[in-house]
Amino acid sequence: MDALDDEKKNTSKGFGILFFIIGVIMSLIIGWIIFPKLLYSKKNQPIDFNHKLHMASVDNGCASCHFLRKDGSFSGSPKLSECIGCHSQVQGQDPEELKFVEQYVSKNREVPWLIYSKQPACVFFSHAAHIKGAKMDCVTCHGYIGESTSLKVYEQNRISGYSRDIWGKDISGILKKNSWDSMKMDDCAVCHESKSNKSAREKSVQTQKEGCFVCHK
Amino acid sequence: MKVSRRDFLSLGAGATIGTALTPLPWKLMDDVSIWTQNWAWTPFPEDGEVTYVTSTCTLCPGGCGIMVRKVNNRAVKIEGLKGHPLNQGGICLLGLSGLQLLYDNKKRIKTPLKRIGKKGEEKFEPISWEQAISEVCDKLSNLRLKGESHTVAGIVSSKFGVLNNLFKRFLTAYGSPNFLTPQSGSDSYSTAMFLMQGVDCNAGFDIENSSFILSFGAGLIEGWGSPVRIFRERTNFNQNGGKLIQIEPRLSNTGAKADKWLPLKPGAETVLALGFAHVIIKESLYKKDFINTYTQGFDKWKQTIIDTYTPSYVSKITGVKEEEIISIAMDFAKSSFPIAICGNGKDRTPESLSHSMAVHSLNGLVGNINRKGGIWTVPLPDYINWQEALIDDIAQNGIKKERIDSAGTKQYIYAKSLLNRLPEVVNLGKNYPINLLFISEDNPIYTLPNTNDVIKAFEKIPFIVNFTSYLDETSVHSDLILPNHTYLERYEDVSTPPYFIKPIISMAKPVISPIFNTKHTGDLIISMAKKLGGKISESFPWDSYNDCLKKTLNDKWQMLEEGGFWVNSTFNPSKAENQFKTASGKFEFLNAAISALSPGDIIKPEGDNSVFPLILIAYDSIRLSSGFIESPPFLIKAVESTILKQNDVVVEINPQTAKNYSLKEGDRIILTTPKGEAKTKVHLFDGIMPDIIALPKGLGHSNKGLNINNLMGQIEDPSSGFNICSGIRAKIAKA
Amino acid sequence: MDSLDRAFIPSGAKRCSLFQFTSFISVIGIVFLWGVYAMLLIWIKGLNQTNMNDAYGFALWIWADLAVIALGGGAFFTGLLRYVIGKDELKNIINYAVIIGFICYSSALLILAIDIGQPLRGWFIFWHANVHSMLTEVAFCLSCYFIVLTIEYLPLIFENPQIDKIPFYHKLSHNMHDVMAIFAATGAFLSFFHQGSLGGVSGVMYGRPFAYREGIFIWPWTFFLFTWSAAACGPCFTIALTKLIEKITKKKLVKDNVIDLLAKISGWMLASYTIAKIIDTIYWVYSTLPPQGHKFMDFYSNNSFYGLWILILEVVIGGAVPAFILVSEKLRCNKSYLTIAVILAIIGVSVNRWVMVVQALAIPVLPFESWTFYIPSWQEVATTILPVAYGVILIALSYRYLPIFPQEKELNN
Amino acid sequence: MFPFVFEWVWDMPHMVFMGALWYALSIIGLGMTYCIVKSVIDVSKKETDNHH
Amino acid sequence: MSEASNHGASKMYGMVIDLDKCTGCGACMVACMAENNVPFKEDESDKLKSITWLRLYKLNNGKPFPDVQICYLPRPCMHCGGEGNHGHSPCVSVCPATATDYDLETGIVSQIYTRCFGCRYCMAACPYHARYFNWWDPVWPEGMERYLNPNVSVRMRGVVEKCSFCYHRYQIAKNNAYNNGSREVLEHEYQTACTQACPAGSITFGDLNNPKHEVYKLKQNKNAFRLLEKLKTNPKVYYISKLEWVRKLGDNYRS
Repeated sequence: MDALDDEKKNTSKGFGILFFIIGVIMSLIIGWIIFPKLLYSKKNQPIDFNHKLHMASVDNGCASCHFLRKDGSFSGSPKLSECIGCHSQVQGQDPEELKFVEQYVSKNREVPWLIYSKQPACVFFSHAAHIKGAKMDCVTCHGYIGESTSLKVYEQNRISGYSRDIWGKDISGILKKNSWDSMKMDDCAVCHESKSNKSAREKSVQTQKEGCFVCHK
Repeated sequence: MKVSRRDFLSLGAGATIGTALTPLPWKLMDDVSIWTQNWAWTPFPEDGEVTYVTSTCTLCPGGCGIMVRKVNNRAVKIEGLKGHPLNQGGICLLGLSGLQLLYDNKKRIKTPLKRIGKKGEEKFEPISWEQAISEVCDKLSNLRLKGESHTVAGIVSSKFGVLNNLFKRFLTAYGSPNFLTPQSGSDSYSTAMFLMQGVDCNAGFDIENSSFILSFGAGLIEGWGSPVRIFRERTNFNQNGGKLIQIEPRLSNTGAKADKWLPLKPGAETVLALGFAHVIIKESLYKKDFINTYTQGFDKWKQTIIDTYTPSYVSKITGVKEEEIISIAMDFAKSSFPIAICGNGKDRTPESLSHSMAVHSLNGLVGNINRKGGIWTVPLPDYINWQEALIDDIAQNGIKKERIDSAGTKQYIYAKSLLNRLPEVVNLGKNYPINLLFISEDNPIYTLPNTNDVIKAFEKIPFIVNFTSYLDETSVHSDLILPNHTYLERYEDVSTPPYFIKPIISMAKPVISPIFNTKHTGDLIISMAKKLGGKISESFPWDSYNDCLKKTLNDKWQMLEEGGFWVNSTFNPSKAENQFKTASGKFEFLNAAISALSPGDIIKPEGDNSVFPLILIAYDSIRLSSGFIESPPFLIKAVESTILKQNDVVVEINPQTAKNYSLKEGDRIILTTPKGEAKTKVHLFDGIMPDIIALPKGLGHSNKGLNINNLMGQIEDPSSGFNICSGIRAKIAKA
Repeated sequence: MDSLDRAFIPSGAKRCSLFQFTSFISVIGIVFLWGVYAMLLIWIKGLNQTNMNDAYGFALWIWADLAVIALGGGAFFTGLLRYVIGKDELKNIINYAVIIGFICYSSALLILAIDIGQPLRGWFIFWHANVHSMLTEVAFCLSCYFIVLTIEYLPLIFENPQIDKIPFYHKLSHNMHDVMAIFAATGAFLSFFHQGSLGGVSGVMYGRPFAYREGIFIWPWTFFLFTWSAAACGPCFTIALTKLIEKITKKKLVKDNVIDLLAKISGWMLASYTIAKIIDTIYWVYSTLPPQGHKFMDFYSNNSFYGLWILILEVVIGGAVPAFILVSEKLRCNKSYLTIAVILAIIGVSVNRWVMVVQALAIPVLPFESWTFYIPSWQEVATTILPVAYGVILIALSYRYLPIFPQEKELNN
Repeated sequence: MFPFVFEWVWDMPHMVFMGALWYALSIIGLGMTYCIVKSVIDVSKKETDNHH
Repeated sequence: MSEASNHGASKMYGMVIDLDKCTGCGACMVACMAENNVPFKEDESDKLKSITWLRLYKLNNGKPFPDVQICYLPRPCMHCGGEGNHGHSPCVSVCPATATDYDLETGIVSQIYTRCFGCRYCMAACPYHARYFNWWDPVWPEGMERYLNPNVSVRMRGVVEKCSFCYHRYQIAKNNAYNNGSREVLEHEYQTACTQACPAGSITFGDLNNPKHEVYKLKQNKNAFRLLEKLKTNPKVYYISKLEWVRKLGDNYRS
């Protein structure tokens, strides 16, 4: 047995490195290409909503439908009651609208929109503080959704349940071109650090940044 | 080419290094930890628009205003209604837990149920509303045809309110006198006031403005009266420098918060009250101008007091030291606005008439009646002004019959209803049998003493129809369960709660639409009446309960619908002289009616004291709901571990007594009374008199602890017929 | 099979038969599997499987953790003496000390992984580290030192006759030996800090007057006392286990002079530690406690279990007595006395860890609370025994297949 | 643990603590790298020796 | 640890609980549980494993019948500021994963459940037993998950939780303040659930640094004390009792 081993050692000497390289390449392919594909499930929105079309017909931009309620809380995606004003009957030729009227309006069912920017239950996010307090634009965090004519596919992490837009398109979690490419805690921290943001004073004893309870609940 | 083990090793090494250079392990590690933050089996409540609905809590007679926070269509939290005259934004723990009663899929009854198993077996089949109603109506019609309409009885939780009056009206129009309601301490107090002041009224206590409270066991912060209001007023009373003396065998929370806790032997309250009266008269500390001008029968009464209730005698009977009797009596009489209050914890059980009257005489002695800081006569609710029910011949025959409980007969002249007598009457087959029993929002199998007898009686009644939202002790013994909406899903009027000083009506409103296939009991009564036809139907000229409620409340409807309550805030008791409607027009310490009552100074607990050397008393705790509503999980969670340990109830015992039995904290014992036996543990407590042991009321549902009614019997007050039992003889042995 | 087994046994070493060996391993293996079962239960169902509660957040496991780390202190201290200070004789016991250390530290890590409520988030302690927390320091130093121990253990594995045949491992083993002093020094540094920070864990809890100690800079006195006691008692554990394995194998494996040297050093360490501990206690009683509104006897009365006896057991019986024996040359040369001394020292340090962790939590701080007592659940016991079984198996395997004791051949021929 | 993590602060405790940690880790890492690299070189040297 | 030089000027939320008013009814406990999604199990009689952010203690003067006296003491998290109010509370600095923190703007000790990995060091360090561990999965009986409050996240098994002074109400109040263009949260806008519910009005909540707030005045009451003051935890919950034995007991003053 020992002798056998020694023999092999000599004959397969050159292959050792080859196998090593094969191992590296295989795992790189799995890790960088196959794994991300497997990790996310893809879902289409129940209705392919055309933001651009609607933007043209409202006066108040995004806030026409995604508004702050009286108590300052954010209304999120519109409820059926807000759409029904125009869409109680089919308006045009669009099959998506037809679907909306037939399946939701006439059955009085709320549309189960998939929220790209849905934060987990542990997060408190004040739209009022950002829109009114910091006078920020919707685009800064949400990008140019308002100019889209079609809703992109909703991708969901199969393990964590997060929308892919939270962690970011980039699987390494490092590359970020636009401010809206990801919405992790670190992305919030870009502003919520004492140095770059005056209103975010050193409130946390531990991190000398904004306190935990500012964004956590 | 042969692949060797080494090559595999190389491949593995390469793969390991390669994998470390990809996001795979790191992202997985991160995602898995995020997974632990969002476990699917941990519920994450949906967010949405927040709205508030104002309503009234009807979980106890207190009638507090509540504000229910909703998120979209979910009720999320109950809070006290700010500005409500009773609770001023405060709320008790039962009120706070209401949503656990609303959203209890397990205990709530989701659809009409018909019994298919044996009684108590919890075997039911769901039936349709049509079937349910026609089954009841068929039974009712048959009984009427046989001329047995009086053998129908109805138990409802209270005599006030539109629903309960609809019930009463239904029974009357149908032809039964047997409208039964449970009694409470306020009934004894009202009766005492009726006898002494001649007014049929509610008693009101202006606690906040009084200066000295002499409480004979009233659980001011155990849930007595309208609990939150009393809590708040006690605080203000305390802050104003008021002095509270709590007289009871066991140190309750009220006792703990009192300026003095005065332990006395159970059943000796009347004697002690009269002992105080003795001192006040002897020391000439009574309000002479009031006595001289506004009272009658004082001299004769005084003589008995002076002769009999000397401090030494009273001390012997009550166990209270003579000097304490004297000093407390003097402090009481010297105080500017002293009130004497009798009670029994939450006051769900009445006191004897002699007790109530003895205590009320103390109030008479100090003349603290119908003025600030005193006892007020508050008018009974008067907003239900329906035309008399139409009575046909059969009904006429029926309602002429003697009530099954004999209330209002010569023997029980002052009683309007004696629900406590029902089990005995049924078991002994006295009067006549009950063929059909309605129960609405009550749980007599749980709340009446001597549970075994109650169950026996209920098993004898051939048909029980229960209007309730919950599967409880009584509903499992019912033949037909007609699920009512819960209080958060329905309209209901709530009239002046016990001991409040101003007439008030509050309104419970549907906070959310009914979540199960339930119907308002009021609607059912109306539809049953319609179905029975004839004069019965004509007696109910309303489309629905809501219609009836609206028409009844008339001009107050809108105010109640919007604001949640109506209060006569300017109400003040008129000058005392106008308030006494006795024959003499005065406050009567003694009159013919009073003299005719059988005396009952000392209440002896049931049982032979050679066999049962101890006395078991039942106590109330604000942390437990002891009425028909079962304590929801939050309440059970809030109960101390010295009261409930796992599923065992813990009995409180004085360390000295425990020593006699060589018992240590937590020891298991067997507790026996003439009525039953139970296994419990002991808790050594210095706040209880030696030779007395105590168990809480309100446990025993869902196998949590023990229903003390299993061990308790009844003591009938000879004067009123009320069950005035608050203790029973007992013995214990190490288990 | 037998021939294969023999090929792996170091040359010249006599070992029991494979059957005997596998039978032994199987018996221990059952205990091991029992522990693994309990561990899985805890991981799947959560910490409700234990008898810990909100008063006893730290219990048997944390004690076991602290105790095994203290006892595993033999590895760092022997390493320090051997590689840094240059006590060359100790090379004859250092291998065994390293294995014991490796077992203790891997056990500690395993117990920690069972002990935390969210094992899958355990890495947060590194990633989101709070550098002010003693536990962070513990986690970092513990993990790093575990790496060091692995590095120290590896060359030993490479010395297995079969692995040694592969040139790469042969070389690697050789090269690692060359730089071992650096690793050992790093290890000593790390170990010093985490032994200390384990002491710091209880010492910094200023809300717990029983555990709290003053100190210098950020380190409470317990920081130094823990390191000191680990350095003193760790070698005792090494000696005890050496005696035990000699007893089991019925062979002499380490020369007396080596043991004697280690015992002597331990003795002096233990003696000085005991004095320091006594001073610390006195200082605590007279200076730290009174301003906090406490009296010494508050912690030793009003309960049915923790009395003064435990302090006497720790300081006198588990400290002064073994220190005296070990310091005295005459006594420590007597085999029975030596055995008694090392066992007492082990008990002493274990009791110390128990007191600082579990007793500290049993004592009510709010005057209206009462003492709390706790009895571990079988799952806790099983998972605490698990490392013992694991250690026995690893020692058995190592002893059988690796040349742990350099003097074995010499002493048994 | 790393300067880009939210909890990181550029202050003394972090410098000292993390400094020591990274210092120890680098010693361990460098030491092991040295050993492995040297062993690889040693082995290939020996093997080359063998072949020639 | 940063030097909190500006903490003196910022808010410092705290509570004053008047024990003479407190009746021990437990409404505060339940209000807290209802507001903060505190779970419950079948058996909650083992109080060492029962989560109640605010716990009611029953104190007694230790005397025998009939001289025994009882006083109830509600105990939320004390939100200790530590010596000098620099945020060196017993629990904050010990947390290895920075899951608990001291906020210098409000003086509130936060607990982030998703960060916590359940080492329980903070529980060992807290002398008040104000911290609770989720030994079990939080599971509500079927149907009851419908009453859960979306403003407070539900805690998963294996993490520590504690009273947050209903911080989510501050978040909501602040959000509303932003919406209205104003920036100050008024005293009545931010009140804890227990304060709101207390039928006896014994709990007062507000900014201890703000002379306009009720608590500022109340904490100066001559009968005011804090639990275990001698340990220098610097709690933000004050108690008032006219009973000397209660004050002694609370302050760990053993004569």
